[in-house]
Amino acid sequence: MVSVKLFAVLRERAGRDALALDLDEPATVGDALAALARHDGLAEVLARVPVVMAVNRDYADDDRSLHEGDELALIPPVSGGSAR
Amino acid sequence: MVSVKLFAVLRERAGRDALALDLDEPATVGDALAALARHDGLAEVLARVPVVMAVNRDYADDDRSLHEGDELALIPPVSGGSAR
Amino acid sequence: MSGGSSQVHVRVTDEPLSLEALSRAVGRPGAGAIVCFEGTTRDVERLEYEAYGEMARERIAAILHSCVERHGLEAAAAEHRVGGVPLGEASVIVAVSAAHRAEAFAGAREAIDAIKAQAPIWKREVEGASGEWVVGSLPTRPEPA
Amino acid sequence: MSGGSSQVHVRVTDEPLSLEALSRAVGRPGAGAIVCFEGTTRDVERLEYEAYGEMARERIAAILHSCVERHGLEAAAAEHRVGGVPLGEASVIVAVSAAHRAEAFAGAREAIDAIKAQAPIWKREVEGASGEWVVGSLPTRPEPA
Repeated sequence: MVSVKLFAVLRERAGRDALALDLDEPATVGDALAALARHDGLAEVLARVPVVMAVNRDYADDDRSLHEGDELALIPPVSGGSAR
Repeated sequence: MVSVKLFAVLRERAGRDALALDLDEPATVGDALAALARHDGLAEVLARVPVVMAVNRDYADDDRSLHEGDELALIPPVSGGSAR
Repeated sequence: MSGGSSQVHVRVTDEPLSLEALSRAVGRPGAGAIVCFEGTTRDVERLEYEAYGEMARERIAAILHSCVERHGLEAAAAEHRVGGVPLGEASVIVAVSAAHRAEAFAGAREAIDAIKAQAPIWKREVEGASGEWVVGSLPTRPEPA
Repeated sequence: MSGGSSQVHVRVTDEPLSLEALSRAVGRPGAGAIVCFEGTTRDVERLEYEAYGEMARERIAAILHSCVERHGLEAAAAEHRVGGVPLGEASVIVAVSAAHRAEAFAGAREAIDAIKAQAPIWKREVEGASGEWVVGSLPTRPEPA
């Protein structure tokens, strides 16, 4: 069981700022993303909004393997700063 | 008789911040520069330091003609700002 | 140029940002040039920023260290505001110092470009009671060191 | 973009310069980006600046108007200090605002480059009792309009 942080439009659509995920070990980032895409609260928004996953506060590739205690977060397109 | 403003190294060497110049009319910037190069207080420094003349607060070419009441200044190499 | 952490300052805060403080933070005896960038709310009543705070801080610090290294900066600092930022106020400020202005301009530009591309920060345009998330781009990865 | 004089602020003064004040002077509802440049005394006890004040003001104003026009800036401001400027303090500050950061960076860079090349201002490095005029370059003419 891992917890995945949610932000911005994802947080709003899911109605919460984190989500618990059940994964078979050994699991990868790609497995986690696939499970999230089937999740009731996120399926609809993830069909529209592209995301990347951060593991321990670094952007991670799909083949990155997950370990007990990793900090996972789902990152939608960023729009920080100003002066678009 | 026209007055020429002096700045920085020119002002220091001449020991004053302006200098009166007698010119035959009609005179040009080039005539004024030639007269200044022969001036006791400036001849030595003008042999070393290149200058341009400003007329009415604009940089002027040698063939620019001078008129009564023009504001003349001798501009040595500039070094304003910081972070050379 | 040691790359030591005293060359880099980062903060993510819900308080108004101070340009003067950030400029002072990068002042050094060998710095002849300081370039500051402020991103300000324009043309809308207010913007609301949300950040993945811990990750934003780490990413921004990594970006500033890389800019110090690549451009030979004396120091670099960045602060990003979260929460509501009214029209005319700054949501992000970057300040960098260098011996000469060419490096300072290049370093500041690279820093803000990378922060906007990589930092996990989102914004929403708010007019009256309605808000809209600004569609951005997926974050780019930092270049391999 | 009208090129009106309210878009441009210039001052030559013997008082310390304020970064915050210059940034505020270029704040506009349509400005999403402000870039400031500070030139500071480095590696020497103090610099002493002398200006042909009236001409420096006119030249700097013409430069800022040209930058506003060429880069579509919202506003541009510059102040130059004269007299003694101690280590770490600013002798010149340029601030420009624009809708987006590309124009703001380009406008600020062009403004400081032109001010340094064209403004009739001289400086002397002072250590203790001895001073030395810094050898510069003959001023370049502004490009024909």
